[in-house]
Amino acid sequence: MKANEHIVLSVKGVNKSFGGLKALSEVGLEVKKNTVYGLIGPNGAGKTTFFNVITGLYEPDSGEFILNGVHYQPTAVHEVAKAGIARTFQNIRLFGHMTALENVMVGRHVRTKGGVLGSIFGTKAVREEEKQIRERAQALLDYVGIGEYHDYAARNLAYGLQRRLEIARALATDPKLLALDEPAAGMNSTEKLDLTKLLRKISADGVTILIIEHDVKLIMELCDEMTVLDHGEILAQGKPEDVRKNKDVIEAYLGGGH
Amino acid sequence: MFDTLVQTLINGIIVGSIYAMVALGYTMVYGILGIINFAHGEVMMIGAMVAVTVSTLLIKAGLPIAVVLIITMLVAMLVCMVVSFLMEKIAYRPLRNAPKLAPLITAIGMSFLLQAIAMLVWGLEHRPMPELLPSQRIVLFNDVGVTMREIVIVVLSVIMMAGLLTLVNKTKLGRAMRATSENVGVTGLMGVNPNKVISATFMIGAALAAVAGIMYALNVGKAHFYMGFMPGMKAFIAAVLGGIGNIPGAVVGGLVLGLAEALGAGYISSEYQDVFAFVVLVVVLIFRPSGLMGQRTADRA
Amino acid sequence: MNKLLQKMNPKESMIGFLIALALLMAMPFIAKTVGGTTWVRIVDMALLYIMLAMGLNIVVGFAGLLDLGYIAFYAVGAYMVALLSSSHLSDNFAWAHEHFPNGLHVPLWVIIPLGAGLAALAGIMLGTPILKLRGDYLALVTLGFGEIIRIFMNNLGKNEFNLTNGPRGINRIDPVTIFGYPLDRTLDIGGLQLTKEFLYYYLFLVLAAATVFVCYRLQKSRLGRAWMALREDDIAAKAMGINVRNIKLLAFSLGATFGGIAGGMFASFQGFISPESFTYLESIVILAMVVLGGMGHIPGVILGAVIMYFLPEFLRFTVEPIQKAAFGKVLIDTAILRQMLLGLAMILIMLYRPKGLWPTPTREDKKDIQADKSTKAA
Amino acid sequence: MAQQPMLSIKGLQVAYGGIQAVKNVDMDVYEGELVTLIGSNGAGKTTTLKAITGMIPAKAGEIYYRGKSIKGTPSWDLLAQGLVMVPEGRGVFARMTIVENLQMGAYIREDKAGIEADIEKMFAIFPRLKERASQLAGTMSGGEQQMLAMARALMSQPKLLIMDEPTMGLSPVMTEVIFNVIKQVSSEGTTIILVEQNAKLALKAADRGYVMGSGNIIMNGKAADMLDDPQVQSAYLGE
Amino acid sequence: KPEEKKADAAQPAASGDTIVVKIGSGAPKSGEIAHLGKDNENGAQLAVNEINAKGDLVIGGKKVKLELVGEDDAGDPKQGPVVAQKLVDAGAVAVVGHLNSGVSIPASAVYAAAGMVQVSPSSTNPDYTLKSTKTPKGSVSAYRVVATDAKQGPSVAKYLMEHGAKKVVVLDDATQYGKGLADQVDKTLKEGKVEVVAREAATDKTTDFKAILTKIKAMNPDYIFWGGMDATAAPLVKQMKELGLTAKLASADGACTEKMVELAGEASEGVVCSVAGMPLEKMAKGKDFVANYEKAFSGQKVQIYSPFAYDAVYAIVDAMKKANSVDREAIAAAMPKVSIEGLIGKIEFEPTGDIKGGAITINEIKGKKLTVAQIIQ
Ligand SMILES: Nc1ncnc2c1ncn2[C@@H]1O[C@H](COP(=O)(O)OP(=O)(O)OP(=O)(O)O)[C@@H](O)[C@H]1O
Ligand SMILES: Nc1ncnc2c1ncn2[C@@H]1O[C@H](COP(=O)(O)OP(=O)(O)OP(=O)(O)O)[C@@H](O)[C@H]1O
Ligand SMILES: [Mg+2]
Ligand SMILES: [Mg+2]
Repeated sequence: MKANEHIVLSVKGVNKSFGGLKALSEVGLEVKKNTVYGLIGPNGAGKTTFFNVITGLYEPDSGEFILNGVHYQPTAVHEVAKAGIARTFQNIRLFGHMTALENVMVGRHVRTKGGVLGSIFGTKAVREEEKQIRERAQALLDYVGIGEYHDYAARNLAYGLQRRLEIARALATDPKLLALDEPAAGMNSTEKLDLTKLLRKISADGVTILIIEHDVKLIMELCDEMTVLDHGEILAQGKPEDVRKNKDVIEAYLGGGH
Repeated sequence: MFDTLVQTLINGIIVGSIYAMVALGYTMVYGILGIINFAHGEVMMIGAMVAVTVSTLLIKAGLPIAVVLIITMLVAMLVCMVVSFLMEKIAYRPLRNAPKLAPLITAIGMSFLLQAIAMLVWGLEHRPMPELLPSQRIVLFNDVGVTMREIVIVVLSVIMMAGLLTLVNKTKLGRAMRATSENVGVTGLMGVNPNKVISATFMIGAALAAVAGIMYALNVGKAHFYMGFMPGMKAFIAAVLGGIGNIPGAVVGGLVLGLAEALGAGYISSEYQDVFAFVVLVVVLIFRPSGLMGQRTADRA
Repeated sequence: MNKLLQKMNPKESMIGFLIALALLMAMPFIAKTVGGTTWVRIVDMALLYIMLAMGLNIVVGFAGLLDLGYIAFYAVGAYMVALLSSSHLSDNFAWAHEHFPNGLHVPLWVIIPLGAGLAALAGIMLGTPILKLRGDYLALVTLGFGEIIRIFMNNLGKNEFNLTNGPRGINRIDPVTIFGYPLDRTLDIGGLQLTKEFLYYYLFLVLAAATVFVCYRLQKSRLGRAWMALREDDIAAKAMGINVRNIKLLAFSLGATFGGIAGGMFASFQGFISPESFTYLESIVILAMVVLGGMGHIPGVILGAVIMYFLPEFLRFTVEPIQKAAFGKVLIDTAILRQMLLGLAMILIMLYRPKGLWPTPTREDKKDIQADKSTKAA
Repeated sequence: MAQQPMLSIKGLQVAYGGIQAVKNVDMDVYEGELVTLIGSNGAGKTTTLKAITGMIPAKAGEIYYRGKSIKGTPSWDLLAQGLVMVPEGRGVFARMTIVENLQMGAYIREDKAGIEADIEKMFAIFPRLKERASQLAGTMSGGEQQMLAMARALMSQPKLLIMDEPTMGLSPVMTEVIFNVIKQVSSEGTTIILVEQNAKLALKAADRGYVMGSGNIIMNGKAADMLDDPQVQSAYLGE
Repeated sequence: KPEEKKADAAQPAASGDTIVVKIGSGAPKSGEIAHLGKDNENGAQLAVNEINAKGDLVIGGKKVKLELVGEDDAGDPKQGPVVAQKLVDAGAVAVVGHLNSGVSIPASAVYAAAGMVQVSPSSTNPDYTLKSTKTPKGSVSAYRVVATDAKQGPSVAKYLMEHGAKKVVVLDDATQYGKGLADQVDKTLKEGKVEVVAREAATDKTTDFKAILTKIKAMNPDYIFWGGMDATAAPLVKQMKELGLTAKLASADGACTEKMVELAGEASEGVVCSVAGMPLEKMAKGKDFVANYEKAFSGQKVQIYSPFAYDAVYAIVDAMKKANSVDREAIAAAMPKVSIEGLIGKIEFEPTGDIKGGAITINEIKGKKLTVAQIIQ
């Protein structure tokens, strides 16, 4: 179908409950190629849960998932990553004792194939690949603007820098869809502006972005489309300007300040 | 036939109760610090050794058995608490923020050390444990029986568990323990001195180990510097089987283990008794990766 | 090996390497002159333990999977060699007797790969059912696996089906033969008598060096990084597209491989094996080697293995004389004091070097230099 | 203000191994004030707070609380003196229920009735917590956890409340809620040190502000003035 | 050259007209059975002390002062060869040891290579002698003064048959020692048409036998044979009583000890057990031995094998005398000629290295005393 061609991610009727609590009910959305798609909503609305579901971390009770026109069942997390969804985590999950560079190099794992024997005997192919991994990783660090921290242990980077590193690591997997869970949390307004610039650049370079964020200013500027969740249900969906006018959204999420 | 089955089950429960007693201490310390206190079995051994010495003396002194038993228990508990307190202070506390395996190694070092000390103090031979509890057979029905001693063991293990449960879930100290187990730093921010809490945990664990040690020694009628090894290991299995860090789990684990061994040895083959223990463990863990009662704390990605 | 040295001191790598090589070649002679043939033997065994520590280091140090049953693979390797190069099978099994009336005596070239393969298989067998288990649950199950293997070897000695000869163990295992030359025969090079202990030393040296080399290469490879990632945060690792299951199995089987080879060598070096040699305490000792040395850091682990194996032997030679010298008589029984000091040593090393004697160089030091740079830049 | 400061920091330095995270911090906080500390990522704010609450040792400098030095005093002794911190990243007790978390906050208090009352009070401020009273804290959303951490700290009836990025990850409405609580607590007389990335809101709420950059205090003054300070605006308000 | 060095080492250190001759002793002095290991070393030490005290030992015209070099093998097969090598390097001319067959066997290769005699006081595994290697000069190197399983087992079995054994249960502790014995008992009983109603095994660490015993009870045997040590036999017999089993416990030298009585108390009444050799009190030196032992090593009691270790030393010394030399190979060559009246009876060796004939004493525990029930020649 023609329409599907420029739809990267299409999700329908996702349900997920924890014991009694219904964290997601009938949630669905479509992310178009080369767009930035926003996912917002009050705390506990189910945003992160949604991420965990589409990336295979939580098994959904039901739901239909299509990535680049092909159906997939988000069961094995690494399969999803291979299929092309890379994510960052709300409470940062870096490989703390590895250097920034190594963190990003791990990101290349899924796109490379050096095997046991190759590595042991250091075949040309493997050495070549290793070189490329290293260069690509360093390039990505520079790309997100933390190049000079390449040999810091990840856990020793300040919060904001760790967030950027997580993005670089995700990009290293050559994702078709980059899913960011509150990337701007813990940054001040100026830093948020820089982040916005970075995300624009990433988007411009052809990576589709799905982003959870509480900073209204940032999200409204950045997103082409968005979904508002509340208590696991879709409260509103559409263009930012429409969403921000939506009564329910203002009442449940934006508050008086906006 | 039926008698045999019942008797076998009873045997299983008795052995299981002893495993449970030891496992309780294991699980507590693990629950709080997340370290496998391999020296726990040795603490239990010390308890038994002390008991042998003390009770032998007191009996010579001609005190009534009941009195002897009580004094013995108190002394043994006291010694073990001191040992355990020092152990934590010296070998574990400095490693709070060290890599996870560091305390594991010090624990092993500790058990070597404690064994050696026991060798020096009590010699290398097996020491007979005076009969502080009557071990005449009480016939329940046709061919099924138990001894007073065994009844006491089972009852004690239940009491211990109940006591610990109330302590951990109902008391302030218990809450502090659970908090410490999650985040020492933040617990400090709550006005709790984590060091005190941890010391307390170790000492309670030690007291339990002492009782377990005495009961174990009474049950086999002897004590020996190496006696801590096997029950220590079995207790470790029991604790994990039930979901390590989980108190009722330790008891359930102990009982399941005891029964598995008894039934295995009784009905399949005694040579593979220990194999059954581990097979049960593996099977359980394959279906419940965090033990029979271990609650899976949601990993919030 | 030389790569390793280069890494350790890039400047005079070549010279360093040559010196080290010379030292390693001369080692048994030094050992002999210092402490007699006993020490040559001890050095031989130390080499085996280096192999074991290397193998376990892949599982525990690299992949962060706590394995308390590692000795099982050592046992598998040992028993395989014992069966393949002794008369046991043909003594006990008609079919074997028909084909190999005087026992099958398989050469080294077949044994090593076989032992490796078999152990690797065992590794996968262990790994598969317990992939889901975490941390200490895993630890205990591996421990159980080790014990189960031992118990079976102890009990599969019944007359009906005498595979392992039970607790009596298997005796008269062939020495390793290289180009038809059995290593237990003293080699005479122009009057220089190289006894069994010497010959095995060089064989073990080669194997250990190979092991170290392989580990080093793996650690620096894409797989090594995947293991590290797994160790740090398995969820994030999955999210990065790492197939955690495969990477775990790989760690187990590779680790097992080294264990298996070492076991095989042990069997033919000793000439006799019995289940007693494969108790859970052995696994613990090997783990201690890895941790005390410096988990995940190859030179550290080597150091750990050497120290953990030498210390008790060293004490055996020193404790008594020193006591005699100090107090004129033996105050504390030597054996007891030995165990005491061993325990103390383990505790103290950990207290003073929680990351191990020679841990992976921490990034902080580097970072500091960096920090200065960046501040200057700013 | 003539009276002596409640908390006074002089030449504070903190290092992680070789890394000097805090190079030189001087700071005074007076009874009843709401002081905010802003600064870019990695400036050393969290480190400073940790040093004050004795969670990490100070390398050099002095920290006085109500006149006497508390440098190196462990956090549990400080709480008894009314000094409490809501740590960065919440630090709720994941395997305990919300109520148990709150009770932990009141650990040193003995007045059962009072504690009960305060718990109800917290439920009133954060209704979401009441809904989830017996849910394990670990399974709550980021925002919910933040509310809990805040409520837990208040349970100990602090004199000096230190907060490290309390609105991190909170929705706009929730952020407003939190700030209202902060203002309310402050108006009830509790002294507050607030580290906040949302500099605009923070400065609006605060009496005075300090700005931190790469380990040093690079500016301080009346919050109102800072809001209009072009330097601050460009560096932290993103205008 | 290594070979020569060994030879030098073997040359005893001369001091005036008396020479010091080293005899090695290898036994586990740490680990679970350290008490038995220490006991063996004590036995050997006692013999050495006596001989030195007498001071009438003259070899090759020189007065000889013996020195015992005791090493700890921890009962660990891996340490066997190391200890052996150390004793060889230390210049011992012969060795008393080791305790466990599992250690004696790998060690024997080292002793043999050094042309040295090894006399084990307690290794009962037949392979130890049968599959042993010879010295360079072709003499047997591996000897033992303890009866192999093949001798002791049947004797007990026969005794049981003579004493009304109809149904017997045979248990062992899955060690070389225990299983070896039990297998022999099992075999002999079956040959004697006695019904072996169960053949089971526990471990040497087992302390709770109730599971097995409960099963056994249903079979109501009249004897239970235990192939294992006193440390396990004691709880076993106690639990038999507690479960109300009427069967008698039978065992071998491992459980035929004072310790057994001490540990099992009342329950030990009626236990039947065998010891290789004549009963101590029947022997000339027997009574003194126990006394001297407790005098020499205050606080320690005779465990099991110290008399054997004691005799092993005398056997070695006898070989020295017969060879009139303290050279290793010479001693090895003279071993077959050894013939002494030891603590445990007459000591002479088969060509294999096993002890000749030798009596087996069957004891029964009566009134907390080991009392001789029968002596089987
Ligand atoms: N593993 C879990 N077990 C039980 N409940 C859970 C679990 N994970 C999430 N929840 C519940 O599901 C709801 C949605 O959580 P989620 O983390 O998706 O919210 P969110 O939209 O990400 O909120 P925030 O913006 O604060 O991060 C919350 O009420 C939370 O308590
Ligand atoms: N445990 C640690 N080990 C080494 N360096 C650390 C550690 N924690 C923080 N640092 C470093 O100290 C500096 C200050 O960190 P800190 O967390 O105090 O900054 P911050 O102002 O709180 O930043 P943010 O606003 O992101 O929380 C940073 O450069 C950080 O890299
Ligand atoms: Mg979220
Ligand atoms: Mg901070």
